[in-house]
Amino acid sequence: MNIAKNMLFKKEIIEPSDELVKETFWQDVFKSLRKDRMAMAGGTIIALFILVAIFAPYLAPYNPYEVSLDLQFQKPSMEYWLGTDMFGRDVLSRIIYGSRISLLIGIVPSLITMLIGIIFGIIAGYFGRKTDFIIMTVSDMVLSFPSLLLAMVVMYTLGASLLNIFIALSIVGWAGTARVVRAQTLSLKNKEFVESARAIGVKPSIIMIRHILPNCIPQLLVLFTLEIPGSILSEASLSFLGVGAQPPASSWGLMVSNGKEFLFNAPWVAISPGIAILVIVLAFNFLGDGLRDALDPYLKQ
Amino acid sequence: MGHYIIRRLVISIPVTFGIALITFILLNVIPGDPVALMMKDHISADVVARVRAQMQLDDPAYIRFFRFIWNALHGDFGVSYKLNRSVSSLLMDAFPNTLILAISGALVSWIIGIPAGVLSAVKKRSFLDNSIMGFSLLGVSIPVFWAGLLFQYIFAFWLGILPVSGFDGPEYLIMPAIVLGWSSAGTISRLTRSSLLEVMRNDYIRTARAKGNLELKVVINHALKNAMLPVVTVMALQVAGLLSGAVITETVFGIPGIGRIAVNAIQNRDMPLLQGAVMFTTVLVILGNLVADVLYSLLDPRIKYD
Amino acid sequence: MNDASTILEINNLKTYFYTDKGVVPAVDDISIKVKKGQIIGIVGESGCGKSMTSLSIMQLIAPPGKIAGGEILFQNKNLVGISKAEMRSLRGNELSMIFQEPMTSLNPVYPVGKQVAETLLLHNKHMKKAEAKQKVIEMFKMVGIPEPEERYRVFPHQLSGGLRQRVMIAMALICRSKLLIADEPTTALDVTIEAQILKLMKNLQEEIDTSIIMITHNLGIVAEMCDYVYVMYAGKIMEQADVYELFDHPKHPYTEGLLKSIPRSNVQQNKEKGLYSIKGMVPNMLNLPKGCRFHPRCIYAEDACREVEPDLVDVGEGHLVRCIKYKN
Amino acid sequence: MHKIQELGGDDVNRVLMKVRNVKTYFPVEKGMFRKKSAMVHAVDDISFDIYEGETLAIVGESGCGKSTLGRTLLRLLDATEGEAYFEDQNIFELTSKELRQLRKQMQIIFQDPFASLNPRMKVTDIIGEPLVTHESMNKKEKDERVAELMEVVGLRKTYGNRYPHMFSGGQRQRIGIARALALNPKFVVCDEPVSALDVSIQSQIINLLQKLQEQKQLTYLFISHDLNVVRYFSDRIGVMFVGKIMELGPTNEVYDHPLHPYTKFLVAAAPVPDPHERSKEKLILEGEIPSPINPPSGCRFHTRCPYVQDRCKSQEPELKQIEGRMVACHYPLV
Repeated sequence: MNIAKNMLFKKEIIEPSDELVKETFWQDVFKSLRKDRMAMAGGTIIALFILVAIFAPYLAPYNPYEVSLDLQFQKPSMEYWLGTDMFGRDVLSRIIYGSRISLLIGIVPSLITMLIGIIFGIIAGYFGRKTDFIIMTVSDMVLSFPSLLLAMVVMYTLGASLLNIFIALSIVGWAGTARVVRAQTLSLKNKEFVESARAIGVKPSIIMIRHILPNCIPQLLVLFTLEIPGSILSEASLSFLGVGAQPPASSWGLMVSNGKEFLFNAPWVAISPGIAILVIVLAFNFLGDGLRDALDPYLKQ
Repeated sequence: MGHYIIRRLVISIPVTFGIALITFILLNVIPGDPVALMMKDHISADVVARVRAQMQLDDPAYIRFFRFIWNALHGDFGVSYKLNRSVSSLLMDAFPNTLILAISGALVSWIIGIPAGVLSAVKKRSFLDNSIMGFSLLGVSIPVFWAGLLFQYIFAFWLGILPVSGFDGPEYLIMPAIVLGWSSAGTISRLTRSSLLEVMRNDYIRTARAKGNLELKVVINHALKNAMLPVVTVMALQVAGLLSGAVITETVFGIPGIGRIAVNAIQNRDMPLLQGAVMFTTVLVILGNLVADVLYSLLDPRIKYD
Repeated sequence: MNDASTILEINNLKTYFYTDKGVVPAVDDISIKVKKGQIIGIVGESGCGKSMTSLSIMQLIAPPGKIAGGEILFQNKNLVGISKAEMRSLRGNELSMIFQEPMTSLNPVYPVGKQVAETLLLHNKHMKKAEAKQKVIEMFKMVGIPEPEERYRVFPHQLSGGLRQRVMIAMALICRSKLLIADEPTTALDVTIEAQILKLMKNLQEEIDTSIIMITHNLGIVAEMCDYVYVMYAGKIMEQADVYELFDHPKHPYTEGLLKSIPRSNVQQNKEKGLYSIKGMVPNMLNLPKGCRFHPRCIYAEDACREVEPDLVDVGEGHLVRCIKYKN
Repeated sequence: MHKIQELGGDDVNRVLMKVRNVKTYFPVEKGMFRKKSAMVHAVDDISFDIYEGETLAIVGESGCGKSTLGRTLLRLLDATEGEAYFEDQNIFELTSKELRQLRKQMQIIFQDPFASLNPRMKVTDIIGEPLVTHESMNKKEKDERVAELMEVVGLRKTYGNRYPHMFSGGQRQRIGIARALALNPKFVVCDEPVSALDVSIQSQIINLLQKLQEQKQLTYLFISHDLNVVRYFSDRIGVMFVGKIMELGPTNEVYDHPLHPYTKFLVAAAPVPDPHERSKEKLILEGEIPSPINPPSGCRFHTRCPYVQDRCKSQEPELKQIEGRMVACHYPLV
C-alpha cells in the first residue's frame, strides 16, 4: 500500500475534537457557581438586601428619624417587631434604612479601591524598576498601618461624613488590591502571549488594557466580593467608635454604638442591627468563597 | 540568612520614616490648622495663638516634621493637650495592656486556627470540615464590637460568670481575647486548610506516598511544613489586624490600652496623643512583620541558604 | 501461567475517572506482564493512559479515579483490594517509582539525604539513623552523585535536574526494589543528561537485578532501553511485541504511523515529500469513537472499523495487535 | 555605515541578517530584595549570518542561551553589547517607532501553545491583532484576511469566534503560526515550536512550517533542543553551549562529521529510534552543564570535554573557519 503520498502539500483541515470545552469563561463560572448552594444563598440574600435598600420607604413601617420620647425602649412586639430605641424610634425601620448606607459603603469604596489598586498595580508590575519600587514602598507603608487606625486618623482630619468615609476606606484599601494586581501582572508579563503582543509591536498601554487587565479579572472578581464585606465592617466599626456616620443617620454600626449603653436593659437596640451586619457580611463572604471556588482553575492558570 | 535579616532590618528604616511622614501629613498638613481642628470653635483667638506658639506651628511644615522625627527618635512625642502629660509616658503605661491583649488574641487564633484548619483539610468535605469552616466564616464575618457586646450580654449579664469590663486580672482577659482572636482564627484556619490542600496536590506528596508512608505521616511530615509558609506570611499581616481589633476590643471592654488612647484622643481632638499612638502602633506592626519574615526564612530553606 | 520468573502480571485492568462530565476510561482493560530482570516499555502520547497504569500499580490513584476492575498480581499477590498497610509495606520497598519532574518530586524543605533515608527507615524498623545515613551515602555513590557526604545535607533547590533525578533513583532503589516504575524519567532533562540517566538505569538494573517498567512517549528511549514494548492509545493497548519485532515489523497502523512520523538524527532524510503525519488528533476520552478507537485517524479504515472494536490478536512470537486486519 | 565583515558560508545567497558580537547579560535577581550580585551570561559574544530563505537551527541544552538569542534578535530583550543588522538596519539602534515598523518583517512562534495565546481573546482577534496594529483595515477586510490565514494553517474559518481553550495543543500552535504570518514577515524565529506537542501532532506542524516556508519564502531561525527534528528541518545548524556558539555549519555535515567535541557528544546522546543501533557503544558525556552565571575559564566546555588539554583551561578558543564551517575549539576533530 502506498501511504507515502506527499504529506506536505495535501490540503487539510483539522477538526476540533468534541472533548474540547465549549463554554466561554463566564458561562463556565456561572455554571459552577449555580451548583454552589451556599454561594447561591449568599447571592439571594444580597439581592434581597438591595431590594430592601431601594424600596426602603415602602417597606419601613415607621419613619426612622421620628423621635417620640413616650415610645422609648418598647420591647419587640407585633407593633414594633424589633422594638424601639432610646428616642422611641422604630428599630426595624432604622435597620431597613440603614441597608442603604451599608450597601453604598460596601460598594462605592470597594470600586474606588479596585480602580486605584488596578492602575497602580498594573503600572508597577508592567514597568518594574523604579516605578515599581516607589509604588510598592508606599503600599507597604499603607499596609503597615492598622487599617482601622489609619481610617480613624483620616476621619479625624477630614471630619465625619459619608463622603469622607469613602475617602478614608479608599486610602486604606487600595494597597492590598495593588499588591494582588502587581503580582498577577508580573506573572502575566512574562507569559508568551504578552511577549507575542510585544513582538507584533503593540504599544505598552494597549498591552496593559487588552492583554493584562482582562486576565486579572478572576483575581479582581474574588477580591471585589471580599472587599465589600470588609468595607461594610470597617464603616460599622468607625461608626461604632463615633468617627463614622453621625446621628441621626441610621447606620447599623452607629445603632449598635447607641444601643450599647442600654445593653442590659434593652438588648434589642444593640443586638438587632448587629445581626443585620452579620447577615449581609456573611452573604458576601459566601458569594466570594463560591466565586473563588468557581474561578479556581482560572486563578491558577 | 544573617544577611537576609539585616537587609530586612535596613529596609524597615525607610518604611518607618515614610509612615511617620504619612501620619504627619495626615494630622498636620492637609487641613491646614491643627489647632483649629483641636479646639473646634469655642476657644478665643489668643488661646489659639498661644497654643500655636507653644507647638511652634508657625514654622514651615518640613521643619516641624524633622523636629517631630528628631524628638520621636528621643522618645518624645510631645505633650497630650487634654491630659497634660507626656505622650510617651501615657503610651508606655498603656502598652503592656495592649500587648497582653494582642498576644492572647494571637494565641487564641493560632492555637485554635491552625489545628482546626489541618483537621478540616484532612477530613475534607466531612461534617467536621463543614462545621469548622462555618465557624471560621462566622468569625471572619462577625463585627468585633458586636461580638463583644453579645459576649458581655451572655457571659457577664445573663450567665454572670465573667466580669463585664475593666482590666483587673486574668478573668478580665478571657472575653476580650476570644472576641479578638476569633476573626483571626477564622482567617488562619481557612488559609491553613486551603494551603494544606494545595500542598497535598504537589508531586513530592506523591513521592512521599510512593515511599510507603502512612497517610498521617505524609500530612504531618511532608505537607504541613510547606503548608505553613503562606500561613506565616498572613500571621504577619495579622499583627496589624489584631491591633486594629484591639482598638475596638479595648473600647468595648474598657481596657486602658493604646487603642483606647487613640479613640479618646480623637474624641478629645488631642492631636499629639493621636499622632503618638498611631506611630507607636505602626512601629509595632513593622516589628511584627520582621519577626514573621525571620520565621519564614527559618522555615523555607530556599531563603535560608540563599 | 504464573511461572516464577513473572514478577508482575496485570490482567484486564480498568482505571476509570468518574468526573462531572462523565466516566473517563483512562485505562481500559489492559493486560501486561513483566518478567524478572526485564525492561518493559509502555509508549503512547499524552492522555493515552500510560501514567495512570503506573499509578494504578502503585495504588496511588486519587479520586475521582478508581480501579474499576481487573487484577494486578505482584509476585502472585493481587494488589487490587489489598489492605492499605500491606500496600505501604510494598511501596518504596519492593515496588518503587520515579517520576517525570525531578524538580517538584522532592520535598523542598528537607535535605535530600534525609528524604532518601526516610524510605530506608520506613521499611527497616530497627535500623539506626547513622546506619541509614551510611547506606544512603553508599547509594549516592552508586547512582553517581559526586561528593555524596556533602550532598546528603543539601536541599533540592541546590541541585541540578540531573542530580535530583539521581536522588530520586537512589530513593527508589535504596531498598533494592523488585520492580521500578519509571514514568518519563528523562523527559524534563537535557539530552546529554538524559543519556547519563538512561545508562545509569540500565547499569543499576543489571547490578540490582530489578525489573523496570519504562513509561515514555519517546520511541528513541524505547528502542535503546526496552526488551518488550506495549503501545497504548486512548486507554487501550494497540500493539505489543518484542522491541526488535515492533520496530522492524510494526503491524498496527498507529504504531506504523508513529514510527514513520518521527524525524531521525542519525540519517539524512528527504525533505521534499514532507514528514509522514497521522491526521487528526487524539479522541475525546469522554466520547470515544465507536468501533476501533483509532479509526478516525487511520488511513486504512474500512466500514467494519467504525462498527466493531477489534480484539488483541496474537500474530505469533509474542506479537499481539488490535486491528481488524489481523485474525487468529 | 559600518563595514560589516562577511562571515563564512554560501556566498550565492543573500544575507538577511548579520549578527555581530552580541552579548545579552541579565542581573541575577535573588530573593525578595533583588540584590544584584551577579550576571547571567546568557548570550556571550555571538556572531553569525542568516541567509534569505534558509532555516538556521540553533541547538543546545537548557541554559545555553538559545531562547535569549532569539528574543534578543527580535529586540524582545535588550542586548548588552553588539550589533544585529536586518537588511542593513541595526536593530539595536532603532527608535521605538522604527522598531514597530520593523516588527512587520520579523515575527516569532512560541513553544507553549497554551501560554502563547491570550485566553480572553477570540481567535479572530488574536490572528487579527497584528493587522489592526499595523494596517488601517476595516472590520470586513480584517475578517476576510483572518479567514484566509486560518485556511492557510489548516483551521476551519468558522471557528474564528471561539476562544483558545476550545482548541487542542496542535490547533493552538496553528493559531500562533497564523498570527505570526499575518503581516507577511520575512524572518520568523521559531522557539521550540513543536517541543510541547505529541509525536503525531509534531509532524503535522513541522510539515506546515515547511509548506509555509516554501510558499512564502520565509527565513527561519529554528531554536530547538530536539536533535531529531533539527536534522530533518534545518539547512544549517549552530550548536550553542553556555552562551557561545561552538560549531556552525551545514546540518548534514555537522551531524555526520562533527568537528567540535561537544557537537559529537550531543548528537550521539539523542536516543535513536532503532533498536539495532543499541549494540553500538554509546558516547556519553559526563558531568553537569556549567552555570551561565559563572562560566568556566578558557573553553566553556573544558570541564566536560574528554579531550581536554591544558590550553583549553586558560585560553578561550575563537570561532574559526575550518572546512567550510565555524568551530570554536583549539583541537577540532579533523
